Amino acid sequence: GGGGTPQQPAQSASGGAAQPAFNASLTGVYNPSTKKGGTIKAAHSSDWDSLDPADTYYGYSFNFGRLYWRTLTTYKTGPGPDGNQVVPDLAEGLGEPSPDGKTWTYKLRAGLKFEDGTPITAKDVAYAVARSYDKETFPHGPSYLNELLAWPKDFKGVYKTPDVDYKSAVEATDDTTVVFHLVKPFASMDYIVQMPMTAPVPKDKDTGAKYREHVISSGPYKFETNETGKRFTLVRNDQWDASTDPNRPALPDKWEVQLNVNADDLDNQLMSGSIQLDIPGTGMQPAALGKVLPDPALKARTDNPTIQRLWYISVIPDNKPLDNVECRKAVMFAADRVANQTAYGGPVAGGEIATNVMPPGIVGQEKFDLYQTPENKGDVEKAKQALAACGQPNGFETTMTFRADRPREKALAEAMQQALSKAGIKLTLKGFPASSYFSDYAGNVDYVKKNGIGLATHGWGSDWPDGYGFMQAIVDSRTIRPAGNYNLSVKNAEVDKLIDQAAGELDATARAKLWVDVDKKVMEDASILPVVWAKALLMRGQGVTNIAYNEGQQMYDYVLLGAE
Amino acid sequence: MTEPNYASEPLLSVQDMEKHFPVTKGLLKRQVGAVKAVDGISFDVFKGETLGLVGESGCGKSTTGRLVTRLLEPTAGKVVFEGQDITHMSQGRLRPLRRDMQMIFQDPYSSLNPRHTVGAIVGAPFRIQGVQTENGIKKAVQDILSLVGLNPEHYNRYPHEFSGGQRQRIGIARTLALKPKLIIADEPVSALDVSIQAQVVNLLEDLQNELDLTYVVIAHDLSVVRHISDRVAVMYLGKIVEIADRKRLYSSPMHPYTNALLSAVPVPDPKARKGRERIRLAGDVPSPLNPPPACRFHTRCWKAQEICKTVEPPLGEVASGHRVACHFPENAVETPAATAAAEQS
Amino acid sequence: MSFLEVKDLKIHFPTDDGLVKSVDGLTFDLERGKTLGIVGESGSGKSVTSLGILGLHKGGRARISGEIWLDGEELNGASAEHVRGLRGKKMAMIFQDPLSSMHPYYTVGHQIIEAYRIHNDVSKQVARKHAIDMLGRVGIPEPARRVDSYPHEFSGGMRQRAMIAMALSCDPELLIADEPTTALDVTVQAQILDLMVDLQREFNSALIIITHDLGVVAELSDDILVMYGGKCIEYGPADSIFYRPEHPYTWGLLGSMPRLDREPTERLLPIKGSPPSLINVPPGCAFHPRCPYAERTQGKAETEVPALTETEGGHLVRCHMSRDERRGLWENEIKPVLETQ
Amino acid sequence: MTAPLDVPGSAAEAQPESVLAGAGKDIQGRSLTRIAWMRLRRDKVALGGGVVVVLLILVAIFSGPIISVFGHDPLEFHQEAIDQSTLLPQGSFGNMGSEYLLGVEPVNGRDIFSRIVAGAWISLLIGFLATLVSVVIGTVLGVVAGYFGGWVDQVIGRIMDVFLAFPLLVFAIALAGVVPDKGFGLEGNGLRIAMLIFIIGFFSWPSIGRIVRGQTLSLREREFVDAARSLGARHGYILFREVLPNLLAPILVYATLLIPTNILFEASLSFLGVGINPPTPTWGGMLSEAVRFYTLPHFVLFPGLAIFITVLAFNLFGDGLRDAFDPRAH
Amino acid sequence: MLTYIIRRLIGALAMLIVVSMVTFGIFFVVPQWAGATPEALASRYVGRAATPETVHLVAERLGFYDPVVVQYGRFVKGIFTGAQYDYGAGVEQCPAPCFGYSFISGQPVWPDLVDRMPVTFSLAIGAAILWVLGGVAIGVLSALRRGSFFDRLSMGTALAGVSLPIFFTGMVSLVIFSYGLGWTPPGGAYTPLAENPALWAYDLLLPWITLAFLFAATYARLTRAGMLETMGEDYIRTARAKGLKEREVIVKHGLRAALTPILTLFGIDFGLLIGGAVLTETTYTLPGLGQYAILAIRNQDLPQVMGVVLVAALFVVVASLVVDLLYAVVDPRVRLS
Ligand SMILES: Nc1ncnc2c1ncn2[C@@H]1O[C@H](COP(=O)(O)OP(=O)(O)OP(=O)(O)O)[C@@H](O)[C@H]1O
Ligand SMILES: Nc1ncnc2c1ncn2[C@@H]1O[C@H](COP(=O)(O)OP(=O)(O)OP(=O)(O)O)[C@@H](O)[C@H]1O
Ligand SMILES: [Mg+2]
Ligand SMILES: [Mg+2]
Ligand code: NI
Repeated sequence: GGGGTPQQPAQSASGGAAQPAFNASLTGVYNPSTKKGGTIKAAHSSDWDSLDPADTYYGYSFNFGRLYWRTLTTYKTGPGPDGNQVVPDLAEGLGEPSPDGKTWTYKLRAGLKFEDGTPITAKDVAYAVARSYDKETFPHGPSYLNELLAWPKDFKGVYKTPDVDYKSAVEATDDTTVVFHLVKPFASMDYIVQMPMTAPVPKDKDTGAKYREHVISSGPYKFETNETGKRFTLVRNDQWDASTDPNRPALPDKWEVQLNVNADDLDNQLMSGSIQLDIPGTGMQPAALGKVLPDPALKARTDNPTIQRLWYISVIPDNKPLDNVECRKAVMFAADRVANQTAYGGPVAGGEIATNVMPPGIVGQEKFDLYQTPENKGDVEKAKQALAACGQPNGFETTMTFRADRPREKALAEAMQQALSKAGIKLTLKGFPASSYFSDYAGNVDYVKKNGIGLATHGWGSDWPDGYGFMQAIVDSRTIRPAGNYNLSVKNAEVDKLIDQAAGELDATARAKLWVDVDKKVMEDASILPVVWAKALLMRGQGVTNIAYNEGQQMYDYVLLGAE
Repeated sequence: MTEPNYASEPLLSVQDMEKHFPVTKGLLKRQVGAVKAVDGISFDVFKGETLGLVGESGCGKSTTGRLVTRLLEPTAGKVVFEGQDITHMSQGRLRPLRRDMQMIFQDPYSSLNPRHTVGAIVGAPFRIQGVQTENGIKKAVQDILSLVGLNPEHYNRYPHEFSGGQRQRIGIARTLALKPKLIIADEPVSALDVSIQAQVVNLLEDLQNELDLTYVVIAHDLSVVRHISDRVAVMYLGKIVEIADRKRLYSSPMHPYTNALLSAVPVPDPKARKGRERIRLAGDVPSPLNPPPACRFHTRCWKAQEICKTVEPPLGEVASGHRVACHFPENAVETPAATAAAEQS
Repeated sequence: MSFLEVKDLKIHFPTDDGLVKSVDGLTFDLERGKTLGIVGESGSGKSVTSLGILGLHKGGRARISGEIWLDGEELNGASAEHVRGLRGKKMAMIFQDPLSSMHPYYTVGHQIIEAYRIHNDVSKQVARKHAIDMLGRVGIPEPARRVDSYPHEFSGGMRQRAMIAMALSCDPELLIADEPTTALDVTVQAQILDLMVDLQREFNSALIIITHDLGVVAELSDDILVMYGGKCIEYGPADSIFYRPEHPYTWGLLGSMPRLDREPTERLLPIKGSPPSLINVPPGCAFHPRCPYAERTQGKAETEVPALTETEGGHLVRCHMSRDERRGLWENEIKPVLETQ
Repeated sequence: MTAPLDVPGSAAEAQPESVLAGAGKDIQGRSLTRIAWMRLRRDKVALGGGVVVVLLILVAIFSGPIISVFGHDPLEFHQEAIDQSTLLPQGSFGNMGSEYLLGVEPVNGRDIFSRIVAGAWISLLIGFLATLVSVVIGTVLGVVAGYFGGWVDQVIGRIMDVFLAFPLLVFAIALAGVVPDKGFGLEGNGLRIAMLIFIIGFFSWPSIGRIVRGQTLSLREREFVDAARSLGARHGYILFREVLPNLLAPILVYATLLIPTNILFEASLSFLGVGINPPTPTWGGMLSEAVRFYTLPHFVLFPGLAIFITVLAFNLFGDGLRDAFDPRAH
Repeated sequence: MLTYIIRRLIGALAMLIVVSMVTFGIFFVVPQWAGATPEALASRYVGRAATPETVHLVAERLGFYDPVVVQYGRFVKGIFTGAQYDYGAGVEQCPAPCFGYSFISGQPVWPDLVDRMPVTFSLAIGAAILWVLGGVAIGVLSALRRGSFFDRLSMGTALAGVSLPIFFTGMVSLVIFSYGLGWTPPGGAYTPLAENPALWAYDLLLPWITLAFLFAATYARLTRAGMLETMGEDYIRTARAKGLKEREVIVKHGLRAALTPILTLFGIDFGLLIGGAVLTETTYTLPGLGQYAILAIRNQDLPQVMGVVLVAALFVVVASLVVDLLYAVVDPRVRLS
C-alpha cells in the first residue's frame, strides 16, 4: 500500500474491523482507526538503557521515544518501503546542505512548545546536540555527531565547559534555524538528525545524567510517573499542537509501560491480550513460537518482517592460519548455512539466509553470493580445496566465541562446530557474558590475539537504512580500538578507501553503488561470514488499532498505534 | 614382694607444683581469674612403693597425674624424675624419658583407639619410641599380652571385642611395653564393675611385684586405695591435706577432712550402721575458681576457728612420715596451732 | 497382701540382634516403711525393673509380662493413662544422673511445681510455696532464692536433692531410687543417704534402692535382692544376705570388694570372666561360666535353670548346689578367707 | 608371679551385644564398619539408593558405549527430526520412539537420551571431585582447628563463618563468570570443569569442616589421644594414626551426603548459565535451555528427573549410611 | 551481654570487610589476569560503537585509572561518610550508607536495594512461616509415629523435596499451575503488601509453596531427628515419671529442646534467604534482591554487586546474631560472654 499520511491511514483497509492475516501490517495498516482515547499497555523484557534522548541507542527507544520527543527529521510513518524515507518533523523540510556538503541547515516549524508551554526554539535543539557531546555523562548514545561536527578544541561538553561557545559545530542562527558545521562532507545528515540527539532539551530544565528521570516532552505525550527500572506512564501533553505534527496521530490517551517483565510471560500476556505491545520488537520467544506457528488463529495475528540486522560471524585474521584468506574461505564454504539459520530460529523467527553483508532493507542493497554451496548446506570439497590452498590440508583448530546468555548464539556456535568439523576444522567453543563480551573478550584486541580467537558471533543493525548507517561501524578498520570493538575482522585498506569515497559521495545512486562495492570487497576478503538477515515474528496486540510495520524503525510504528 | 626403699632418692619428686587454668572473658580474652586446679603440692614417690592419691571430684587429682606426666604444663613448681628436672623439658627431650613413666587411664572405652587392633595399640609404644625388639614387635606384644592375662592370639582383635576388664588389661599392657619404672594410674578401676575391679586390682599388684614397678594410683574410692597403696595422700581443693603411710592414715587420720571421708564410706555390714558414729560434712566442695582463703576446708570443718580463715596451715610432719595441713589435727598429741596460739598470747 | 508385689515380671526387648531378656521372671514384695535394695552388675536389669514398675516402658518396644501389684492394684494390665495418674503421686523415682534427668531449660522450681500441680489442683503460687518448702526440706540452703535457679547452676549434690524434692513433692507411697548416689562424692553420698532415710521415715513410704555398691545397700536396706543376668539369684533379709550369703555370685561380690571396716586383705577374690550378654544368656544357670563350683553340679548348671528356693526365713537362693553344700562352702572356704586376711 | 587370670574364650568372642551391654558408651572399631554394613544391608531403601548410585556411575563410565548402542552422538544435529518452521521436534512427545528414546531437542534435534547419559558423566565427575575438594579442605582445616584449638580454631572458625555468610551462589556465579579461560595448563572445558570443581568444592567445605572439627574436638578429649601423647607421640602421629582413622566414617557419610548437594550446586550454576561451555551436555544446562521451551514436557522433565534421581539416590544412600554408622541408632 | 553484642558486631564488620574485599577482588583482579585494562572495563558501560574517547571518559569518571586499593577505599568511604555523584549538570550528595551509583544507570544503589527488599522479605517470610509450621509439624508427627506409614511417607516426600532443584520444581509448577491451569499468576507478578494484601499473597503463593517445600523437607527431617534424640533423653523419662500427660511431655519437654538447634539453622537459612533467594527469584522472575544480584552480575555492575552482596551478608550476620541472642533466652545454659 501507499504510505498515506497518518491522518488518512491505509487506503487499502476496508472500513470495518480488519481481518487478521499473517503479515497483514507489513504492507498495510492493520485495523486502521482514528478513534482517540484509551490506554495501551506495553511491556519490556528488560530495562531501557536510558530514557534521555542523548543517552540511548536502542531502536525501540528511538521508535518509542518519539511519543515524548521530536527530532529534526523522522522516518516516514506507516508501512511499506516508504518507511525508510526521512521526512521533516520539527523541521519544516529536510536539511539543506551547502554545496561542499559540510554545512547543513534546518528550519523549525512554527508553534512548537515544550510540555511546560515554553516555545521550542532552534537554541534548544542546538543545546541538545551540544549536550549530547558529553560522553562522560551520556556514554550510551551514538557518537556520530561528536565525530562529524566541527567542535571547538576546548569544548568538553556543556556541563564542564559551560562558557565555551560551540557554534562552530552547531548553532542557532535565529529562533528557527539550526545550522550544523561538519568537519567533512557528509551526505546522510538527514538520517543522523532523525536520531534523538536533536530532540530539543530546555537548558534550564537540564539536569544532566538525572534528566532521564524526567524528560521534558516535546512530543504528544509527557511523563506522568516514572519508577526507574519498573514502570512508567505517559499521558497527553496538552501543549503539543497536532497541527505542527503531520507524523503523529496520537490516538491513545495514555501509555503504561512495564519494565523487566519475564520474556515468556510477556509473550503469554501478549497472546492473551493483557499486554498489547512488546516494546523491544525483536520477536517472540521459542516457547511462544511453538504455540503460535502451528495455530492458524494465532499465526494470523503475527507479522514476519525482515529487519535490517545481520547476524554474522567475524572470521578474525589475527591468528594463524586464518590470516590466510584461503583458510577463511574454507570456513565460508564449510559452514552449513541452513543449520546456522536454524540456530537463529529458522526462516520465520530467525531470518533469511544471508549471503553478503548488507541486508535487503538497506537502500541500494544488492544480493550476491561468492561462496555458493549446494542447498546452502556447505561444501566440504570446496572447503578442503581452500584448505589445501591455504596449506592446511588436514584442517586446523581454532576457537569460536559467543555470548553465553544468548541461546541463539550458543546454538549457532554449536552448529558451526558441527559443520566445520566435517571439513577438518576443529572449533573450541567459548561463551562469555554479554556484558563483557566486547570489552573483555571478543571485542578486545589483546584478548583475541592472545587466546587465538578465530571466529566470533556478532550482530549488527543499521542506525539508518543506508550503506553508511549499516556498514561503517563493522567494516571500517580505523574504528578498531583496544577494547569494545564490534569489528575485529575487516582490516582492509581498500575497504577503508571505498568507505571514505562513499561517505563523501552526495549522489545517492553512486553512493549506493559504492557501498555494494564495499560489501563485495569484504566478502572477497572472507572476513565476515554472514548468517542471517534477521527476521522477527511480531505479534499484534489485541485491541490495538492502526498497526503498521515501519521499515525505518524496523518494528511497528509506535506513534501510529491506537487503542480500540 | 619388693619393699619400697624410702632411704634412697625418691624416684619422683614433686615440689610446690601449681596448675592454674586461666578463665578468660571479654573482647580481648582478658584473664579474669583462674581455676586453681592444683595449688602448690609437694610429694615424693619412692622406688617400689605405691602412692595413693584420694580426694573428692574436682580436687585436682587427675590434673596432678597429668602434670607429672607432662600432659599439662605446670604453672609453677618442679617435677623431678630420677633426679632430672623435667618441669620445662621440651617434648623432644622428654620423649626418651617417657619410657620410664607411663600412665593408665580411667575409661577403658575411651583410652583405646577403636580403630586400632590390640596389636597396634600395645605395639604403639615400640613404634613411637622407635624401640627395637629382639624377635620383632609382634612377639614382644604377645609376651606382654600374656603377662597381663590376655590371650596372645587376640593380637589382631579390636578393642570392642573385649569386655571392660579386658580392655583395662590392654591399657595396662600398653603401659608395660617399654618396661617403665613409674606408672601413674588415674582411676584405673572406677569405671569397672565391682567383680571386675578386683581382677584389675589384683593384676596391678601382681605386676608390681613381678616387674618392680612404682605406682601413683589416683582414685576416689578409699577402700581401693587402702588396698593397694603403701602411702596415701589426701587432696582437697588443689592441695594435699594429709599424707601418711596407709596404716597410720586409716587408723588414726589427723585431718578432719580425712576423718570425714573415712566415716562417710558406707560399710557393707548391716549391723555396723547402728553402731557407727559418723561425721557429716555440710555442703559440697567449693569451686576451685575462688577457693576459700587460708585453710580451704574451714567452710565445711566442724573444728574451724578464726585462725583457719586467716592462716594457711602448712603441711607439717606431725609424726614420722605423717604430714598434715591442719591447725587442729585430730589424733595428735599436740596441735601445732594450739602451740602457736599459746605462744602468741 | 504386701504394699508392692511383683510376680514373675518379665521385660524383654526385641532388637535387631535378638531378644534382650533384660528382666526374666522377677518376684519380690515390699511393705510401706521398708527398704529393698537391689544389687547387681551393670546390665543385670536393675533399671529396667524399676522403669517397668513405673510403667515407663509402655508404648515402647518392651514386652512385659507378669504382675505388678501396688496397693492392691494391678499395674501391668492397667491402662497407660491410669498408670500415668499414679506416677508421681503414688510412686515416684529418683534417677542416677540428676543433671541429665532434669530439663535444662526449666528452673528447678518450675519442674517441682509442674510435678506438684499434675496431681494437686492448686494455683501456681501455692505450688511454688510448696516447692520452696520441699527444697528446704531436702536441705537446700536459701530455698526461696534457689527455686529460680536452673539445674546447671546447682552442684551435683544439690541437684540430687532437688531431684528428691521433686520425687517427694506429692508424698509418693513408693519411692524408687536408681543409683541415686553413684554420681556423687562419698561425703555428699553420705548426706543424700541420710536424707533418704530421714525422709522415708517421715513419709513412711516404701523405698527401693538400686545400686551396685554393697555398702550403700547394707546401710539402708531391710531386704536385699541380688540380680544376675536379668534374674534374681538371691533374695532375703539384709542380715541374712550379708552374714549367710548362699550364692557363689554373692560370695564373689563380697570377695571382690576391699573393705574399710576390716583389716586389709592381701588379695581380693575376684569373680573370673565378665557379665553375660542378655541376648545369649548362658543356658542353665546364667552364672555357671564364671562359677568356680559349676562342675560340682555334674553338668546340671549348663542345662538346667536352677529354681529359686527358700533356705531359711524368707531367704531365697537360685543355685543347683544343695543347701548344705552351700553352707559348707561358705562357712569353711569363703568366710574364713574374707574375714581373716 | 603372674596371677592365673582366666580368659574365657566365649566371652571374648565378638559380641554385637556388647553394644547393648555397654549402653551409653558408643562402640566403635571395625565392628562399627561391620555393624554398619549389617544395618545397611537391612535398609532396603538405602540399598536401593546405593544400587542406583552404582548404576549411575556405571552409566557415566560407559556412557560412550551406551550412547552408541541406544542413541546418537550427543553433539550430532538431527535436522530431520525437527519441524523446520516451528523448530520443535516432529511428531508427538518430542519425537520419542525407538529412534530417539527420550525424544530430541528443539532447534537442532540432538538426542536427549544421549545428552542425558553424557551429562551424567559431567554431573558425577563434578559432584565427586568437588566433594573431594571440600573433603580435603574441610578435613584438613577441621582437624587442625579441632585438634590445636586456641587461636587456630578461632581463625578457622571465623573463616567458616565468613563462608557461611557469603551469598555463595552469587559469588560462585560472579567468579565463574569472570574466570579466565586458560591457565593451570588447562584450556577450554577442561579448565572450566576444573574451575567448577574448585569453586563448588571451595564453597562447600565449611559444612564438612564443621563436622570434622566437632568430631576432632571430642576425639581430642578421648583418653587414647592422651595415651599416645604420654608415649611421646608427635602431633603428626596423633593426627594421622590416632585421630584420622576415627574420622573416616563420619567423613565418608558426610561426603556421600555432600555429593548430591554439589551436584545440585553444579546444576544451579549451569542453570544460571555459568557452567560448562557448549556443546558439552550438562543437566543444569539442558534445563536452562528448556526454560525457553517450557511447552515441551520431555525437554523439561528428563533432565530434571535425571538430576532428581541422582540426587535422591545419593541422599538415600547417604542417609542409610549415616543411620548405619550412627552409634545411637538401632 | 552488651560486650558480647559489641564483639559480635565487630566480628560482623570484619566479615563484611572481607566479603567486600573479595567481591572487589573478583571484580578487578580476576579480569586483570585476563589482561583487562581500565578502558576494557569501562567499555562495558558505554553504548555500542562508542568511541575510544567515550570509553576513556567513562573510565575516568568511574575512577578505573586509580589503583584498586584506592577505588576500594573510596567505596568504603562512601558507605561511612556518603559520596558525591557528579551528574553533569550538578553534584548530588548520596548520604551514608552510600553504596555508590550504578555503573550503568547512574542511579544510586541503596534506594534500589531498599526498593527490592520488601519483595525478598515477603518471599522469605511467607515461605518461612509455611515451612516452619509444615516442616516442624511433620517432623514431630513422624518422630512420634516412628516407622509408621505416615513416617515413611512424609520422610520419603521430605527426601524428594531435598533432592529436587528449585529451578526445576519452580518451572514445572509454573507450567502446570500458571500457564496450564491458570490458577496462579505467571512469574514476575508481585503486588506490594500495602497495595493489596490479597493480591500480594495470591501472587506469592506459588513461590512460597515451592520454596517452603524445599525447606520444609529439611526441617521435617531435622525436627524428626531432633525429636527422636530428645525423646530419648533422661529428662523426658523424668517428666513421664512425674506423671505428666504425654502431650505435655512431647510439647513442653520434648519439642522445646528439639527446636533449639533448629532455631540456629533457621536463623542462617532465613538470613541467607533475605539476602536473596537467587534461584527462586530467577525462576519466578520476582523483582527481589536475588534477581537484582543476578542482574547486577550479568551487567557487571560493581556497585550493585557490592551493594547486594554486602546487604546479603549483613542479613546473615544479623540473623545469626539474633539467633544467638535468642538461643541464650531459650537455653539458660548458654552464657553469652
Ligand atoms: N583443661 C582445663 N581447663 C580448665 N579447668 C580445668 C581443666 N582441667 C581441669 N580443670 C578444672 O580443674 C579442677 C580439677 O580437675 P581434675 O580433673 O584434676 O579433678 P579430679 O580430682 O581428677 O576430679 P575427678 O574425680 O572428677 O576426676 C576441676 O575444677 C576442673 O574443672
Ligand atoms: N529399651 C531397651 N531396648 C533394648 N535393650 C534394653 C533397653 N533398655 C535396657 N536394655 C538392656 O537391658 C539390659 C539391662 O539394662 P539395665 O539398664 O536394667 O541395667 P542395669 O542393671 O540398670 O545396669 P547399670 O548398673 O549399668 O545401670 C541391658 O543389657 C540393656 O542394654
Ligand atoms: Mg579425674
Ligand atoms: Mg541402671
Ligand atoms: Ni544420528
